Amino acid sequence: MNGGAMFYGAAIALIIGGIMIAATKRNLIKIIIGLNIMETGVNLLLITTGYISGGTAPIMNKTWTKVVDPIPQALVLTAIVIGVAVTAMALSIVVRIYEKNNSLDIRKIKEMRW
Amino acid sequence: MTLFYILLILFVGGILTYLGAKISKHLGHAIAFTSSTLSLYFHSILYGKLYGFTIDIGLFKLHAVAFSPLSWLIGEIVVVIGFLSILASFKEKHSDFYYLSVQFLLAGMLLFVNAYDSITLFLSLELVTLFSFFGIWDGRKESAVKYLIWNLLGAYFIVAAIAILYRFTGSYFMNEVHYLGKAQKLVLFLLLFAGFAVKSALMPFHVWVKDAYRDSPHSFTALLSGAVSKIGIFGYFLIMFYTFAKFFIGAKYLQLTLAWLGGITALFAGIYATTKDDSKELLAYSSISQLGYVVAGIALATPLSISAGAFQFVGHAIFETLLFFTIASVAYRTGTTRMTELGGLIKKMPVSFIGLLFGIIALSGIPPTVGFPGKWMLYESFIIEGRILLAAVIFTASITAFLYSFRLVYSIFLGPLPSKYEDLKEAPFNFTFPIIVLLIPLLLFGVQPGIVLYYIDRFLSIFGIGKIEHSYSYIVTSLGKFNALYVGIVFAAAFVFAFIVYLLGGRTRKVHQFDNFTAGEVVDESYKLHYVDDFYLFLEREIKGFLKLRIESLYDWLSKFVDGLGDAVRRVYSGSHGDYIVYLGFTLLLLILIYGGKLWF
Amino acid sequence: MVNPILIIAISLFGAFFIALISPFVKRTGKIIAFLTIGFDLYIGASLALKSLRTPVIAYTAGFKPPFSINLVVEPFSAVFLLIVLTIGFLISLYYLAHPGEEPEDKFFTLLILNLMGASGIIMTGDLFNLFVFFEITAISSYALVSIRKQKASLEGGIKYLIISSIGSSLFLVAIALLYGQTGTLNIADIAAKLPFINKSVALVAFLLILVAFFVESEIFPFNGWAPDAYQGAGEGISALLAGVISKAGLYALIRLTFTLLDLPLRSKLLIVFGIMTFLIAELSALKQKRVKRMLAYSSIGQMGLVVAIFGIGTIPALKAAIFQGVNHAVSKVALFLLVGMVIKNLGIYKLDDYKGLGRKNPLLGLLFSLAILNLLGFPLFAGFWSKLSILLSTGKQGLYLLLSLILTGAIVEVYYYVRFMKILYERNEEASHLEIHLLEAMPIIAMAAFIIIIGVNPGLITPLFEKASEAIFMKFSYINLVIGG
Amino acid sequence: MVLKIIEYLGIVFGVIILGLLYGGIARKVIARIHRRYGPPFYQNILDVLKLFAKSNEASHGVMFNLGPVIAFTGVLVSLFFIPLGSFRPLFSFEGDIFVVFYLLVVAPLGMALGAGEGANPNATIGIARGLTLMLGYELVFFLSVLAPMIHHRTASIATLVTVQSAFPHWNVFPFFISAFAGLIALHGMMGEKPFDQVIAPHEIASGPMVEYSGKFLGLLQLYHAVGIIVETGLVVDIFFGGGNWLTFILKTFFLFITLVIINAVMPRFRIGQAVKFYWKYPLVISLIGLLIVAIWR
Repeated sequence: MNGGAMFYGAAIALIIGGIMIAATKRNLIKIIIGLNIMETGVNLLLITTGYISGGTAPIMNKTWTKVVDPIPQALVLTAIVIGVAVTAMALSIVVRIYEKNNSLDIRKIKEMRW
Repeated sequence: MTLFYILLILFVGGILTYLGAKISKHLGHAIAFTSSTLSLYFHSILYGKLYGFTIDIGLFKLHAVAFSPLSWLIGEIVVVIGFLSILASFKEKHSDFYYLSVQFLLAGMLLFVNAYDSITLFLSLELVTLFSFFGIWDGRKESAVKYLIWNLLGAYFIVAAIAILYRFTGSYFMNEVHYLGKAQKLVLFLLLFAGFAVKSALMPFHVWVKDAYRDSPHSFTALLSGAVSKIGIFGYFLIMFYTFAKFFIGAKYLQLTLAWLGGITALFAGIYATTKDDSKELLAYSSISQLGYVVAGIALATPLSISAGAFQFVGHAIFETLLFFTIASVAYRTGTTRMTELGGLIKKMPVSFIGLLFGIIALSGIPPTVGFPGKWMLYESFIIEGRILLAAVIFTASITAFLYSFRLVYSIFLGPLPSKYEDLKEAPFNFTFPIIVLLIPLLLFGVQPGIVLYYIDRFLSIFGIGKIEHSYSYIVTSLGKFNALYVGIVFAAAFVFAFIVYLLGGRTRKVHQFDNFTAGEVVDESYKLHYVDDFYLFLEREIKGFLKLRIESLYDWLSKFVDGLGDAVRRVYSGSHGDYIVYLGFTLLLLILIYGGKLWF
Repeated sequence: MVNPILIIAISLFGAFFIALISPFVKRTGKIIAFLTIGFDLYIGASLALKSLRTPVIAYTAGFKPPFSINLVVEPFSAVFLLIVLTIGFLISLYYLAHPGEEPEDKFFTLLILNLMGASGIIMTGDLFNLFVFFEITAISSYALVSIRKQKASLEGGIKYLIISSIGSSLFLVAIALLYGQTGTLNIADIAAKLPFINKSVALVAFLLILVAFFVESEIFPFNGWAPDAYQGAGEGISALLAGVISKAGLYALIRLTFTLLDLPLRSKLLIVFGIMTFLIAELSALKQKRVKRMLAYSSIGQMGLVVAIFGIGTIPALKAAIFQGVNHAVSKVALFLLVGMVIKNLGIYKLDDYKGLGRKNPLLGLLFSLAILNLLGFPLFAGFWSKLSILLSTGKQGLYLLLSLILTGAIVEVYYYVRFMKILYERNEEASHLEIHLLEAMPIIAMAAFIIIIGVNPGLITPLFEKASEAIFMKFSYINLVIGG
Repeated sequence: MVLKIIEYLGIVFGVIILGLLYGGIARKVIARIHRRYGPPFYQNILDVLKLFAKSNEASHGVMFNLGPVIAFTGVLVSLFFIPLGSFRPLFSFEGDIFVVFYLLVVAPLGMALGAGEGANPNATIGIARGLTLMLGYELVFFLSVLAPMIHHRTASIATLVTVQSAFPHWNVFPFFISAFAGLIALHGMMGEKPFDQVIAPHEIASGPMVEYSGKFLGLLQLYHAVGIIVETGLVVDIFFGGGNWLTFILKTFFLFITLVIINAVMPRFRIGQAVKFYWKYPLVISLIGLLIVAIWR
């Protein structure tokens, strides 16, 4: 197989932890950090799927015998970029919220409900 | 294809009326008049023919065939009443859209009575619902909404049945139910029956009627009661003697249950009608009650009782429409339909009075009017079948008809004339014309019931139910005989005799309405001489407990419950992102556990 | 040769062209957006027409699938492409006369990107590519929702962002799992290899995908963001949410659950969650006091209904669901645009403030009524046929409970919409007169015309749905199409 | 034809005279029970003649005038459809008991319409009471009449009369329970005490008749007179075997006098009480009667 259970475990832990942070924290920045942690977990999971224990970087040279799958790495690169974009978007919204409310507490922006 | 062209005339006429009315009110009226006259003419010449059409709209094929003799009969009722209603409505104030909806409604009803497949049936049913909704909408919107909700409920029963029927038969035609189990047939039948029961206002689906009839435009109420309610009755005929004919003819207990439902409707609605202060509410309940007879008759499913039901519904179409037209003319002149505010109008509006008088005579089923033969056959068939209690219930219901119909004629036309109506004139021709026109069949079918019965015979023979013994003027059953012509002649002779006796007496003088016996008091306007409020108070007092028991309270509770449910349910959206994430996470975990659990353990 | 890539290329070009010239030429965004989306629509329509005869596949980087990213337009995606682009086009038409959200140029850039993302979701044949387009759509819609500097917009935007990014992460997890099993990202390829995928991985991936796109297609209980986003966003954006973004999410949901992971539990889950959404949303709409929020709940409810019907999974049901999806898109977009016109003129949000508006402004009232009656499924309107098809297909499968629940929800829906109509037509002397720009009303009039034409002759459009439903029903034809030929 | 018409006219006159005499005798009987002297038994005939001779009487309008005429028409029509014993079925074969039931309503309706236009609340209250009372007795009467009808499987009164032509075959013997209920109903139908709420002279000043005088009242008297024969005749035909002209008259007379005697010694129910009374006892009795028939068959 191409990866240890440790990586999978860590990835899942990161994902669940991130979601829990996002769910429980009240500070918007912390929520976004939670989302980022979750993204990191997902990325780790992606990488793990293509990882072969002891493999080298997928560079085409003469010595390649045991390389990791390159596609997940490409995917992760894209995912990281997307994650950054989402974070940027989130932060810009948060900035505006802060301008409006003078607070980062998400409980204070619970006007719309029911 | 004539039927198709009639529908086309009505649809195009409706749109043109709407557009024409934008230019000038009179142009709109002219177009509406033309299209309704044309549809009346073209439909009338279809008499005795087999007609229909099929059009392919891609998704479905729509078939309309006059497969039942009743199709033409009800269609004719529809176009006649539609024509009269449109004629009368010219004098009333309506939005431009009203004429469109009336013409579309007529088209929908014509399509319904000729619908040969369930898609056309449902389509036309929804058309009828929608455009009668718009007709009532022109009066008062709350009632229109109530009407719509109830009738959609009915339509949904029907569409559910259609969908299930389709599942089992694989066909959209209404005539194929052979290989269904008894229970399935029963359920489907009851679904369809409930759907049509809403349309024909059978209890317990009658609660929309009061509001809808009271608040719809007055000339439209005539159409609603006279024609739209017939849609439900036609539906009963359709399912009882066509789609589920074999099943229904054999299902004695079902027949009895439905007949009892009709009987109870007739009785309860009759009692409620006596307690109403508004003439249109009263007539609404009377309409429910009269249609109860129809249901009781056709549900019993003997040739005689079916004829009774069919005759009664023809009669109902005539006299109930007549009554609503007279109320329309009164309301047109006085601006109110509340009986407590009216009185003494006989002196001002004699034609309307005659209309109402004959209307109530027919309504209470007094011979020789169109109201009697149906009731007579109903009693005979009940007794022959041994349904004595049912006969008793129907009989009691018909006594309540005397009660409320007298209240109607008295409160509006008799009694003292309020001074504010001193300058009143008879309603314009647009109202009196329908009244006079409807008086003709009212009396003609009363003395010659055979005219209608021969038509019903064709229905009975085509659907293989049997036949009854009758001629143009008499009907014979195993119990007895009713010769309408003789009754009519004796009536006329007796009246002449009584009138001669009357002429033998001395001359009389006309006195003022306050010149009457008041035990010495000198009365004027300030005395309340018009006994109209709480007309049957002593009766109401005796049946207080019964009157309190209303199905409406159940429905109110139900609607409140749904409202509260809505309020409770929306609190799920708490507005907190944390909750939403928790919903998401927990549902995901739950799903994984449930389905993973199946896989892993 | 029309190439699906053109849609993406043109959109990107248009979007960045706006950004490029906006410092120099002000207020051209809406025109460029209109032209770009119009061109997209032209290409999309010709693609769709072509795909009805022979499906169109475009390869990138010169490799055949599964080794490269490919764009596939076959009847099912063609229908969704048409919906999305037509609605997008109409919205951009609407914005020609309607002021766009400030800053306008960025707004229109985002609008084009959003549509590009949505069309990408619909056309792509690659799982990760789908994720990318999905994120493009999502990020642009976060921005579009919160572009108004109002509390409500920001609140809606941030909630949408949080929930939706969790959803997309779940989707990415699913991609990772599937890739780990199959070593490929091509949808058709994975679908072909489904029998060889570990059962538990397939299950988990399936559930993750389901949840991820339930979030996007507003299915309860994953739709907490939806009412707030609808309410907070500008009216055109609400229309976009109802007509484009949720439809793209729906497409992905259906494509991935029908073609990619065709698990038997799909049917039950879609039906249960769909009908639950339908009922809960309709009930929630019952007590709303704000028009947009009411429409939002109704939109959610309709999405639930469509998903439930998709869940039945027979060809008639699929056809009915697509039809209903189209009707919902048309009606709801028309309603949101109308509300936008009212808000632009009068600045009113509450249901009660609409008193008498329809009576005073006949055109507005007429269009409102048409859209509502279509949505409620009355005859002479297209909605009648779709609702009838839904009921017939439900009955045909013997799902009586579903049938009765649909009818129950429909009654509730009728009630609150007719109440809204009643308010519109109530007698009110103080009702204001609206200045309706004809260009602004044009898209709505077009939709009304569509509603009535299809209502009178549904045969004009149903063959399209027929083909689409057959295409999605037979997943092997898709697999063969992409990797077989 | 002419002969036939003359014959019918003769019957009508005979019944009118007979009815008026019955009414007069009733007044005499009541007076004697009340320990009064009372008017002569032909007083009613004199009254009618006097009333018709009066002129310049108050009229409130067309319907007011026509009301008594319709009322009289109504009873006359019913008269023609009820066999006067086996004496003359007249048109009885042309319309059975259900026709008669409805024809019987015409007369009260006419009176009600006429009284209505009189614009006197007393009259209307009387009518409202009458109609309410109808809700009580009509059903009882209907149910009790059903018993012999169902047994003999006919609704034709003339046929009923023929099947019980001999003395011991009177329907009253097998159906005595139904007949009893029917008699109570008849009592209400005739408006005798305790069911005279319609007229109630001391409360509502003769009710519907309050505005009427002169020939109108005369017509109403005639209506009442014929009504006595019609209503009692109906019961006699159904339960007491009809009979030839003499026995028919005797039977109706004794039936009527019995009712009058009860009337003479009774107070008056409140209208609510009266209706409730009908719904309680006679209804149950008539139902029991029907049940017996059902079991017997």
